[in-house]
Amino acid sequence: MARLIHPDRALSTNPLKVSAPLGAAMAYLGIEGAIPLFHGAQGCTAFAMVHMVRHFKEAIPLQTTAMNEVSAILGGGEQIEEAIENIRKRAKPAFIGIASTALVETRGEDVAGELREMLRRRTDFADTAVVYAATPDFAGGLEEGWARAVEAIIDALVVEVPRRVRQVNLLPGANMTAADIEEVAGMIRAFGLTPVILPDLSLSLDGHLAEDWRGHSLGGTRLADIATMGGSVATLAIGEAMRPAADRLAALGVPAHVFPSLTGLKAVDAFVATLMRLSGAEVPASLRRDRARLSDAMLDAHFHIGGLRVAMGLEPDLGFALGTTLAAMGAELTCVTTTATAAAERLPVAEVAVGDLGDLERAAERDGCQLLLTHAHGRMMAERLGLPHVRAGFPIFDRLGAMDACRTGYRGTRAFLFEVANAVLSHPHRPRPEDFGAARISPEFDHATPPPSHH
Amino acid sequence: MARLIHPDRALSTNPLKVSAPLGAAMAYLGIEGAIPLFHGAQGCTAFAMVHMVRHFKEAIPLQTTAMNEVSAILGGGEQIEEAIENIRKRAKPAFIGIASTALVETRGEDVAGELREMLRRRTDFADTAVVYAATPDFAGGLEEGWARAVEAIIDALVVEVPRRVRQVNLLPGANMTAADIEEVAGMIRAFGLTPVILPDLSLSLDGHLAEDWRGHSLGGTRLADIATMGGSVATLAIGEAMRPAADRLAALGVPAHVFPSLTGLKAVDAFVATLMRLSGAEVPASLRRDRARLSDAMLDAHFHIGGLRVAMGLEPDLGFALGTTLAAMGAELTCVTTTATAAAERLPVAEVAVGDLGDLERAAERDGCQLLLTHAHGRMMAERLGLPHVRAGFPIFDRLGAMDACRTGYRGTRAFLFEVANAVLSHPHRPRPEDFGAARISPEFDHATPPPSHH
Amino acid sequence: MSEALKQKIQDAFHEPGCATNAAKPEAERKKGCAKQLTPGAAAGGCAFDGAMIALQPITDVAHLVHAPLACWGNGWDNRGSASSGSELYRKGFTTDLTELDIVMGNGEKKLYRAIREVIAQENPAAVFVYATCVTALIGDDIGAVCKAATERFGRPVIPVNVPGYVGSKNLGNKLGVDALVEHVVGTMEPAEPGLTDINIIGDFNLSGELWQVKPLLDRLGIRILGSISGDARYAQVAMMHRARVTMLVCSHAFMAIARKLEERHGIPWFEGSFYGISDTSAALRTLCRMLVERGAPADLLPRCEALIAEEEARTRAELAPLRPRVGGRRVLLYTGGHKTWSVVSALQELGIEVVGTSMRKATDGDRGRVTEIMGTDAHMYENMAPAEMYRLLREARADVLMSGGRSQFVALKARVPWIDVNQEKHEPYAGYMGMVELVRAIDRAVNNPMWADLREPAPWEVPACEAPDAPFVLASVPGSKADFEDC
Amino acid sequence: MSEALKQKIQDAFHEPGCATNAAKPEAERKKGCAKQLTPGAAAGGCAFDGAMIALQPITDVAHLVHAPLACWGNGWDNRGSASSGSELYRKGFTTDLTELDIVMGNGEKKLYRAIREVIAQENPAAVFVYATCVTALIGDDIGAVCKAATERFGRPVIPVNVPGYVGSKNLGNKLGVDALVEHVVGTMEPAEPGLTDINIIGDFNLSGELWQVKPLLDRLGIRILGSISGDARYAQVAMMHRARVTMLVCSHAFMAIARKLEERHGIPWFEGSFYGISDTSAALRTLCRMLVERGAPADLLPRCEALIAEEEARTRAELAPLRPRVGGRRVLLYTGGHKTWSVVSALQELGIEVVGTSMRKATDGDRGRVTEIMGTDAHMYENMAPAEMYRLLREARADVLMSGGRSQFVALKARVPWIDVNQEKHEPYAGYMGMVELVRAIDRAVNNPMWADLREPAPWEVPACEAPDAPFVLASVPGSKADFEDC
Repeated sequence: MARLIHPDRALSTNPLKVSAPLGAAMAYLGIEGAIPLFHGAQGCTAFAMVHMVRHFKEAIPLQTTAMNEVSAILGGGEQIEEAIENIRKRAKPAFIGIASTALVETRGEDVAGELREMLRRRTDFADTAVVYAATPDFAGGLEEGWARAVEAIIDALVVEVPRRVRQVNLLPGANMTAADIEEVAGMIRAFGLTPVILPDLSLSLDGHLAEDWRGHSLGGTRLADIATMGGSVATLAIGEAMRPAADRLAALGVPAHVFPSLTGLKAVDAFVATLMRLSGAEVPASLRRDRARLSDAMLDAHFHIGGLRVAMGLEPDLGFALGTTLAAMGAELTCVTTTATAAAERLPVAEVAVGDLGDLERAAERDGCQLLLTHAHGRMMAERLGLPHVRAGFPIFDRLGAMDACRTGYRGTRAFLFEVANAVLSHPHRPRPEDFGAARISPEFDHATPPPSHH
Repeated sequence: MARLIHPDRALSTNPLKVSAPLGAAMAYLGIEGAIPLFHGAQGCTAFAMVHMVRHFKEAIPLQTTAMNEVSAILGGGEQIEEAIENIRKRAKPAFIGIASTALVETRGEDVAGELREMLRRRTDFADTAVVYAATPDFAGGLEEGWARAVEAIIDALVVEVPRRVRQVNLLPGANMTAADIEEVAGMIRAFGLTPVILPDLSLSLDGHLAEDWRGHSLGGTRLADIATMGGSVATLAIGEAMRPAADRLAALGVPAHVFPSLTGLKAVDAFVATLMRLSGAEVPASLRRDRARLSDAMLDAHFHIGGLRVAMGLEPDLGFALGTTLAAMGAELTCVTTTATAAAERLPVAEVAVGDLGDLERAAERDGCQLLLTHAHGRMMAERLGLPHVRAGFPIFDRLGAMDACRTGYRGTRAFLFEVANAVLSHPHRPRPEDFGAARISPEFDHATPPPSHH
Repeated sequence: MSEALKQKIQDAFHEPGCATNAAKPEAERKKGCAKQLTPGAAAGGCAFDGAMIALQPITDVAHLVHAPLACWGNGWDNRGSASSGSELYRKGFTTDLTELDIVMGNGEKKLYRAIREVIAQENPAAVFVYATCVTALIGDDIGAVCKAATERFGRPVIPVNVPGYVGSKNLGNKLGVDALVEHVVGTMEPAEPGLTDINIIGDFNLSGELWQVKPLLDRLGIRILGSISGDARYAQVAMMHRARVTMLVCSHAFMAIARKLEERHGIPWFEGSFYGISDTSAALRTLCRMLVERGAPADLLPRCEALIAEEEARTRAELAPLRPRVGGRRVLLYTGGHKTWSVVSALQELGIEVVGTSMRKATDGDRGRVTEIMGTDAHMYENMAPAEMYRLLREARADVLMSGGRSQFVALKARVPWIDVNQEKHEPYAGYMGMVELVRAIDRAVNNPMWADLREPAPWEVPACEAPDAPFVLASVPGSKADFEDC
Repeated sequence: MSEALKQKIQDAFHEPGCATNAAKPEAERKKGCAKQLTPGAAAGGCAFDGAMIALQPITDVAHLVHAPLACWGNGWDNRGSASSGSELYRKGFTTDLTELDIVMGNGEKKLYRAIREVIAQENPAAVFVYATCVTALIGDDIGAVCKAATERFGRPVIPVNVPGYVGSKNLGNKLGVDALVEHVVGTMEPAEPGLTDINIIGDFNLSGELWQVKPLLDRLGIRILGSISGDARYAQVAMMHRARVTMLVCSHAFMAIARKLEERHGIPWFEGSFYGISDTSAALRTLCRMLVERGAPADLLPRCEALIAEEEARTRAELAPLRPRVGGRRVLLYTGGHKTWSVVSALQELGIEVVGTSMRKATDGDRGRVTEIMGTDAHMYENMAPAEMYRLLREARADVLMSGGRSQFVALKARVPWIDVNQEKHEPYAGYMGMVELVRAIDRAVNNPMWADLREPAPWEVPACEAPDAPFVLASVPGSKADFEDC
């Protein structure tokens, strides 16, 4: 149980947190035919869009209600209606997901109520599902915004249906990549179960070249499948942040299983045990082999990770997944996270600062950390401190393939351990006499003959 | 068509090549229950074993006939017999693969003949398959030694059998990792075909923790399966070096398909086209998606790889696979390879030196190369020239997970392109005024106020 | 919104010298430059974004954003302005207002503390404080806080009042620069002002573009004294009033400051560009002429001509071998302002065909230049919807798209080469040497063998029938506003 | 094999001072140290390997291997001897003989050319030429080639004749050192020989171990003049004959050179170790005593005692907090020679239980020390077959294995911590500070939470019944020769 520290300062230096609306937009993008819509000033959308484009290396269809000086004062209901109208006209989306911003939440409008009323009136909007999540920037970060969006989708679109044999709901956390989701879905399918994945970035933001140009998300969870989630035999939610969403499905009669992490031997074991119980099926041979390979990887990697002092700056659920994995290998963590959640309190360390990269940089220097685990913004800090930097979380804008990094399941854990060990190995320590306080050898002994002229 | 250059020098600086017997031993280790046996002085075995242990991070059951001053002069037939006897006693292997070394080949013994005679005599050895390949260190490298061993296995163990519907032979090249083999086998299976993989390191040297200790390989191709290879509907050989082995199976009536590479869009397309023809099956949706993702990865990666000057030091087949892939993305190669083979002549470059890392270092400096692509021994050169270093081939002793690197198929190509692009990105160029010949800004403008004392 | 801010916004848009405004019909001109944003069809940054773009390149300043997290948490560390000195401008500082801060009305107090902390922590030359939507909405008086902090901490603390909802990036540019005029310019004096000291305003030194030009100035003995550009120090802003000439690089947003420097301090100014061979030469000529007019030694002119002759000759020699590799290629240009024609002429000189050039943010003068250079106005177009652009490119009616980052994926997804010629680009294309780099980039892009592979069908696809190309007339393409906002 | 080489091998093994040999019964002793290798059950390096291990740490020499590729292609760049100067020794040089070279009899000519090329290319202090199996078999006279090259190129070119088939690593150590005695020692003179100059022979400076000790020598004013150790320069080999005392670190293979230095130059020598607290102190004491006996100032002795007292106290203080973390742990030690007991005593001092220590390469004296330290001989064993060791460890009869790299995977695969205490290790454990590092390594290894996770059953496994531990008596384990050859 970690003690959460709130640094006593007014200044935030080098933000670690990513805003909640962005998290909501990302979740919405995991729905097929979606366009996320920020209810705020157009800058909120522009910053978030650039942020996502740099991470995903994809065009991101994100729109804005474009609040102006008038609507900022008088309210933005009309802006939403006009936005939906324009979006429908231009891109024919099946789904519009609205996320509010600090601007409208500070005003305290009843956007949800206005929206309901408007949708009742605008029957011509009926063939586009519209969902609204309240995600003020001043509360929570990426993981919370993502979770609020998923809850909003469930509230709006999941209905009671008859039981569907062998169907399970999978609610991936905000920081799961396309590769993570594929890995988990593969494990579920290997037990003969059929997952409905909400949301599913592994189909929409996995980086694929399509045959045409659309103004909305290309792939993702189908609305028809979302409607059936109330009939699933279980919900598997990944990350504490997804617990409220799982609870909503539980209210519809679907038992909730929340896995705080799917990284690390014990965490995956727990997941597999659940799949065994849910399916009653034999454990596939490939999974047994994957576990044997992870076990071996732990042996090889522990020489490099045991005792390693890691500076970790991640959102709570991702931090919990990767942090517990490293701690279980004997690493010593110095942690900063973004929000004071249950996952943050369970980080395997005495003290966790809820802060920014500035806090992490000071702490890493204090603790003599040897490796940095955070998103791409940490690169300047890594350079200043001379640390190897393993990139995790959002954003990762200075590398390609952020969505291809699998750190989930037995295989993903193996890859992650190798990744960390290799980052250590990529900064080899070359011993010098000075390191031990030894004087240099007399230059008298050095070879000084000029090179031969003949040959 | 590349011109092969043989540098005019007597001195080899920083060897690039790995010896042929080691390649043979590695191939033998892909057979279940195997112990490879070097016919030579015990040092040959010790060096090769340490080399493999450092790469695979596994215990390597490699044995030696331990030639001594007497047998070096008089011949080592008895040494082999004694070695087999001792190995059988201690480890009960199903298979012993013998590879000769320079020492015995320089003597010019008829080892194969002696061995045949001895095995006829020693009927008590009958339950261990014994195979012999001539692999003098002074001819060929890792790929050739591997190929000779596979040929020897086919010669000794494949028999004529009835056609086996939907079974294909897969002959992976020496430089394919466990992940590569899994990827290719997965593609074959996706078309409803059943591969017999010879040899199969993906089962024996994939790094897994077993439940007990054996003195021989843990996993690999089963001898019973090898016996059926004559009944397959086709042989898929990966790399030019595997052509003779494929031809031997062709002599048994199995049509040979030799793929010089399985890396790069066009190379994988050709392989998929063959699988389509062989199977008559629909192309699986996952493969279509993988191709769309590779296409997108090419778009993202070409900004970093287009025009990139790459110094490549690899064995011919691996060099062909990775070199053609990079050249197809607009990279400019500076190539050194180990042996003068058909694949070496087809490298996408005007001139290829058959040489060592010393040659590559000089050429890379001359050509202003920006990235190094070679095995782990290149690390000192990379450091001297300040280049990012992508490790490929054997050995990779300073990183973990060498067998997990997949550079094969659509997915492996995507990963490889990202790996190269990310290596470039990990050495960001920071522009300075001096780079452009600009004078520094006057220090007069610099902020020099001392930090405030109060706060 | 306070009345003061409203007035400031009005003023910002009543920019008599503004070329964009001048290019508009009389009726529209009265509305100022403020573009009405369309909900659900808007793109581009807000006023805060614009102010930050303009001011963040000042390197030794702590840029402190008074806002909840998103404004700067999603925005910091995303531009490539290079510095040869302090790296302070790359750090992200914000008050990260929480719900509690807002409910309790703690905004101003927290800001004051944050200013104190950032001065103690970073010892900046100055602190620029940016107010955004929420802090404006809750009525924080950042002007008062900055004033108090300046007095208390003995360090300039400059308020930049730019809530996002007041308008676009362009407006923010203007408001940001206004803050400098109001609070910074004229507050420091150079040790030895010279007759060849100049101001450069509005070049962001992306990937070092300013340094591609600086050697030319160095050789002519011209010193960049004042600067609101990349690699600028705070002192260079404070000393602008002592320069002899101001060069305004490619940005109408900065016109106000140039004009005020002229009005208040008699410094003449001109708009110029270092993009392309002819523009670079023209800018150098104008600079020297204006400096001589203000008293610099007359030999500056012949020295300038000699330099231009030498550099142009060398550049053309370097370009010669590249010509056959790029000649005949068809470029679709999607940029704005003066680049619409300056790049066209540079490309035509290389035998590259420009199949279209967008006329966004272009003046009548710009239009005239394009018509003159291309011999027709058939290749001019306004905005283009992504789907349209995709279709054009997919049908291979252009060999390469040159544009800003927003249309990047339209080209790539259409399997067509793309070259970044706007703010996010990673290579410097300024001055003579930059032109050579640009042509190399075009060569690398269009001649990459990857395109042929990508355009071939998958093994499971029947090759598509190839229809003959329809003639490419851009005028027939319906435009759509606000799909991109690149410049 | 030439008669000369045969004689050299015989001589190498008739080492009167060799402790291993002295420990053997009379009958065996006559055979010398040459171990008969068993085909199919052998392990370990050949003579060439041994020579390279001994000589490669000399940093400014070009080590040129005259052989087909495998000898050095598979062997170069695999050791961790650290250098504070030249990196030349890390480069791999070989003549890479091809089939054609062998058939055409071009070996000697190619070697001569290669020597010329390596001198021109690298400007080495000297070239060491190693002959191996094939070049010996085809009869290349490397002695003659080296002689001619030395004369022609004016650079020492030293022949090291070590075909792999003549025997083991140990023999190669000896042959390598013999080459130094024959060709190098005594060929250069120090500028100012001093009364506290010493030779150190046989420490490989792995990960900087020699530098963990050197500060102690520095403080006592003792200079390492001569060296066949890690970080040695060629000149330090050539000047060995001027040292006052030779310390031989943990290697019987190097005894010949120590003895010859004594015979020819009157330099007394002793065997010592810097491994463990007591050994380190003992080595320092002996060094100082012997130096004083040879004329060094007498105050060296009290200064040495003061240093030892200070260092031991500090080390014990540093170890104190680690004791509870490692105390009571059961170590299986699988090493050789003096480490069999010096490590035991060091570990026991920390409350660590040594459940077994191998007696390979141990003398009667070593055995006596073990019995004395442990109070019984029940914990001594010879070799152990991997399968046996695996079984023991899997049954958790020891908490950690300390050994060399070859048995690494036996421990790991048995889910038991392993600590490298031999040549391939990545951390330096020498001297006082090294002892603290070692205990930290033990702490890190045994207390890693990973082990508990790894030993738990998979979700699909019924937990195995836990049988009560049988008492662990090593004597009952059948030994098997030649499974490992670690030292």
